[in-house]
Amino acid sequence: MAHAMTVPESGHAPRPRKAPMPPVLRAFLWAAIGFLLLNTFVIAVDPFRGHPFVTGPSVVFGWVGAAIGWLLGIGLYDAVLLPLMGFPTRWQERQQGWRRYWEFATDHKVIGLQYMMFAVGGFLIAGGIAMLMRYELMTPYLTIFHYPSNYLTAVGIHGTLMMFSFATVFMIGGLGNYFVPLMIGARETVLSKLSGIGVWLVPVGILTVLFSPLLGEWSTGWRGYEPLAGQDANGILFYYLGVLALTMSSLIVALNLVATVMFRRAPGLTWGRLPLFVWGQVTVNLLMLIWFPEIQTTFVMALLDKVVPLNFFTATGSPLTYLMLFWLFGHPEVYIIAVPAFAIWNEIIPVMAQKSLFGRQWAVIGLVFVMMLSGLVWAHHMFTNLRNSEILPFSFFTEMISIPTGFAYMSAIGTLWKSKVRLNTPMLWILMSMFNFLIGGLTGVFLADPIVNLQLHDTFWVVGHFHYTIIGSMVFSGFGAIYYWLPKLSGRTFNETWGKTLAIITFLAFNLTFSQFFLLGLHGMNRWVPAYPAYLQPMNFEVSIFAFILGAAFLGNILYIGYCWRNGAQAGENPWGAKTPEWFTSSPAPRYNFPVQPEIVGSLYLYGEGTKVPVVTTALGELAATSRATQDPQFDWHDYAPDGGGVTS
Amino acid sequence: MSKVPNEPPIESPEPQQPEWSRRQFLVGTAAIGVAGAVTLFGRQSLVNAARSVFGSPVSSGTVHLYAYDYYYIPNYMTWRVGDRMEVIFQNQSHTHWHEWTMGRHVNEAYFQAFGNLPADAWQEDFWDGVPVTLSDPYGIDNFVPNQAIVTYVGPKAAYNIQSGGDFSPTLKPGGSLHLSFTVPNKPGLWDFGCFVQQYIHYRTGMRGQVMILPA
Amino acid sequence: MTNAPEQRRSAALTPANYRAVRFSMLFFIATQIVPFVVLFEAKYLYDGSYVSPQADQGFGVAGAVLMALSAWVAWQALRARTGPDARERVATRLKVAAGLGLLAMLTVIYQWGLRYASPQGRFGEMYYVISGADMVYAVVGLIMVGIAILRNARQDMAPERFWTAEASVYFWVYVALAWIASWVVVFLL
Amino acid sequence: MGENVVFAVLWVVFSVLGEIGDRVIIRHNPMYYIVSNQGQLALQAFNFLLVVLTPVFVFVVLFLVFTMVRFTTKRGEMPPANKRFAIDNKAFVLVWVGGSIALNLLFFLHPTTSAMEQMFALDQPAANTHDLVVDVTARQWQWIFSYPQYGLTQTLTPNGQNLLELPVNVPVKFVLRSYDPYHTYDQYADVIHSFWVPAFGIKEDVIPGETRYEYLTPTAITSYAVNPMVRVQCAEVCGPGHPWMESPLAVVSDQQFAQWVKAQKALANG
Repeated sequence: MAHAMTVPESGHAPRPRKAPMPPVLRAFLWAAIGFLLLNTFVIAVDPFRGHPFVTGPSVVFGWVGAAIGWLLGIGLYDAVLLPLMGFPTRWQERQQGWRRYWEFATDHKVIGLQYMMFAVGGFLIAGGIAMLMRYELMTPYLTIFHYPSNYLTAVGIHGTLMMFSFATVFMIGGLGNYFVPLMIGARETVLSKLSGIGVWLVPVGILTVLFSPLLGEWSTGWRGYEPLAGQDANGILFYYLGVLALTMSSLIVALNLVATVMFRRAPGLTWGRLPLFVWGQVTVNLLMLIWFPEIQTTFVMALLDKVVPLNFFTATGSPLTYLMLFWLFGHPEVYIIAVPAFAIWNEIIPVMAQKSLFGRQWAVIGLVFVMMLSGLVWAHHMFTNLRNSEILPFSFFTEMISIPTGFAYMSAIGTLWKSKVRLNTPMLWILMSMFNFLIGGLTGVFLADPIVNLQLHDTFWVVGHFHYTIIGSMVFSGFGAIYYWLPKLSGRTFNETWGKTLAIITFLAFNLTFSQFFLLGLHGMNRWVPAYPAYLQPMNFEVSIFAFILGAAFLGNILYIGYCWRNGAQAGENPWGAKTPEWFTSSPAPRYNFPVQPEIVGSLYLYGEGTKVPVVTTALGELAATSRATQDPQFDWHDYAPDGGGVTS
Repeated sequence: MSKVPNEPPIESPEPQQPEWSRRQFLVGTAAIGVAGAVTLFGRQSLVNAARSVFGSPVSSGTVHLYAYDYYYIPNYMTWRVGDRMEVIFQNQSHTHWHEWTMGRHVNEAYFQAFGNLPADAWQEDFWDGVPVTLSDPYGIDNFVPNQAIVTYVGPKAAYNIQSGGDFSPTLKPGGSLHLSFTVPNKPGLWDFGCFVQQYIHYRTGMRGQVMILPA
Repeated sequence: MTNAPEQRRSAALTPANYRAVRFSMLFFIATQIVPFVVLFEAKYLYDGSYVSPQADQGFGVAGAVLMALSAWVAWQALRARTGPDARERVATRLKVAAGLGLLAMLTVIYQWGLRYASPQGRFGEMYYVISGADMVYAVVGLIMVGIAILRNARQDMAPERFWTAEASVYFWVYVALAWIASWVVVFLL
Repeated sequence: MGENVVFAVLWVVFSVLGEIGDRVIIRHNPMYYIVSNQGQLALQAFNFLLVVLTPVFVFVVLFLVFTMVRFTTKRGEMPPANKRFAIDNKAFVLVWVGGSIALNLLFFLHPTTSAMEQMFALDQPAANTHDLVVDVTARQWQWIFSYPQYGLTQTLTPNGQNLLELPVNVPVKFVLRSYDPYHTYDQYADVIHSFWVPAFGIKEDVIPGETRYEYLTPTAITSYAVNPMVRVQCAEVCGPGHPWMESPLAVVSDQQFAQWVKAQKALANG
């Protein structure tokens, strides 16, 4: 926050005691200690002699020790464990200053920003790796990667970080944590401490995956296909462990947000009035709560396959079972990423058009049915290895899932029709997102058709398809959302000319890059190859050029947003004229979000003649009879500040 | 702000306890970042730098060379011209054939998919004109003498001699072979590698280097 | 306890918050059914309903019965939350439950030590993985119960401070149920 | 009413233009080069989807452009707030929901089910009695082809590379397995590969411990030299050697095939 960047000068005051270590450094130190303790213990009890100091089993336990040490060091010990066991603690939550983003926090807004910060870090790392991959693919033989295993490891780290530390984290951990409580008029989340701990699992996961090559190259990509993973070096262990940390973090977000939406909605915010973005978050949170434990179990089984070793998914076990279990999670994962984006479209469009949202119930039904169907389509990733008899049902559900997905378009089109919409930067990003996801969806129809899939599977057509769906939906909508909420996040706004220019450059570079992936795929370019037949080189070369532009464009947007965050023009309290509750408090919102508990008295998506302001924040001086405090004898503001605001009863 | 009943208490002022240091935070994280980057990308450079500064121990006499899927142990050796060597070459793989070739310069541009694959990969074969004695053959798949001056200990048939390509003993899984020779006067850095399966082993990193020091 | 300054004591919970965190805990526990569903499915997939003749039924029964008893005792701790000497009664029950749980875990460790089943066999690998999952959850549950015991020793029994104990009991009961289900799947079916 | 009519007219115009474009694309073969009966099925399905999806694509894209052109305020202006807005339009919702259901059901019936039925029919044992059988063994990292009907265990180029050669217009049954044939004690020790000839328009994963079949008929005399899509390539990542897990392929006339079989036999017998 720009206004809170002051660093207290404490030179004049006598220091009562030595300044503590920065929590992040303490976390690193404790992580190192935890690793050494458990690693050494395992090495000491390991009956096999003559092994190196770090072995597969020892590194797994050492990692667990490091993760626990990291969390304890960052604040779990002071802030949670001591009070939990009834011991006194010196920990007190920091209320302002940049330091609170670098330590344990319980404010959902701080946590949300921490999630966004780490997610953007993951995005930049994984994006940088994508640039290296594109550089490699400019030539049909190996250049900057000396061996294919290096390239494949890069592909794996790129995919894993993008999926687990960015795509699922930014929208849900970041925007979800920040805005869901604000949008439901809540003053705090339910599991604020747990949530504050969970966010620090994201750097654990990112660093684990990033440093996996230290244990050896792994060649499976982000899917960890067996039995190949069983052959890989121990680097694959850090893939499993990193994903465990990242999914655990997302699981905590999901649990926290679901409980918050269940119990912390403002008076009057019925399920029928719940903002669309919150609907999107709740549906994907439920998906996460079902499928993340499933993939975690699968990864633990794969890990045991590797370190014990056992035989679940090895060539003598059942490799197909791993594929099934992976995609059983893997397809819902795609919707976990995309559904919040659909919700964002219909969140922003009515605001920018100042026109009532068309077919709100259909938009919600679409989100919910996508969620329900997403668990029934997984095997369309496996048409090339399923038994023939199993193909058609999965093809059926895969084709059917496009129907509820289309409802997001229907609502958006109905709203925009004959509107007078402000075509500003957020709106432009949303329209671009709709275009890109349309291409992603339509190319998916080809893939859903088994006979076509048998040709296109594992080619660059698929790569193009999922980059269109994921970047097209999640990244473009994410930029739209950030530009839309920038005044809320920072109190500042951006310059339309710059915003639109960057959006258009990104859009063009993105489309010029990934549309050619379809042609490459049709022309016989297969995946996971740093070396390929020479006839594919010209197009690959050209794609790489556009990819570099795209990378620069993403970087430019991020830098520009960072610039505006600190130096942009002051924005009004509700610059877009929105009706959702997050705009009915100061920007950025204070610690408990709203000075008084707001009440919702009308639909959040109706505009035009005869509609009223749906959010009532009773003026401080006139706590009138409308206030719930006077009507409900049980009412207690503690309900909205779960840790009692520091007061015990 | 005035206090009202329905209002959380005003935040207590920031505690008067010492702040953690910003400089410590920045320097510490930067140092960790640098250390991380070096461990990720700089290990080979560190090893090379250490070798160029301190040199590496000269092997002579009996040396073991193990072939695994798909790497050698050791993958770096230092020899001295004129030393008598006995290299015991063993294939430790359970599933794959491996060979040992040594020379200089492979054109990596060949290594696109469906690239042009010459049978004779090294532009310069280390063993050209080098007298070498082969003994204790076990599990030899084939042997190509190329231009080397070879003495066979035991029945020549055991080596299943073929022609074409570089000097290359190819071992079946579990096979082994002793090569005895005097290091020829070919100082400098030489590469070795396994070209089995259309060079895929070499292309995936089954290679190493020998530094030959002048006498 | 009174030696700690008021505002540094752990948070108290209002009734509404109590409902919210209870919902969260139960929901979390519900999600933790998923891992066992995956493991039981894997068991069915890999070796159907086969039970190795070497698997010792006695230890299986002993572990399951001990865990059932432990869960029952733990549940009684919830009921003992009110009334005079509630604090002692809760503490005793939690300690007994933890002790029984430890005993059950010891039966499994003893079984592992005897190596009835080879981890290379189909039955063996599922046996070790499922009992290992039980053990991991039991260790987490024991840590939670241990924290509840510690906290109970240091703080009064006001209802709004009881959540830690209640949460640990919920989780412990889930651990016991998962344990018994695993016993049914591994030893009986 | 004006906007509706303009939009409808534009939609029809651009859809027609799109369809014309589709005809051009289809004439030039969107899959570049397909020389098998299986691939023809895929190509037909692809073309059908292309033709049917074009109006859908045009509808949404045209709408987005239309929005940007017709439905926007001037820069810096707020939208007018004095209107009442429809939040529901039963006809539109009905057409949209019904249309998307109908479209997807259509796709499921044709080409999904119809093409799969044709493929299953090609796979029937009765339809494949006297065809050519090629045992394909996927191993890290090579394709090994054997022709049990001709007693050929491993067919090679003079360079020692594995080679797949097929007679034109003869149905082929590929028997796909993944293991290391040189280590029969370890039958399953390999990983998942995917047998893909881009020009045949079909790929099938090869899974350790399982046997998969693929049936097709090559329809033209061709080879890698004619078109680089005529090649055997592993399509599923299978370790560091994956990019080079490849093999040349030639489709030849019956006579040439017979000669080739003879030559291979001679080669195998030394």
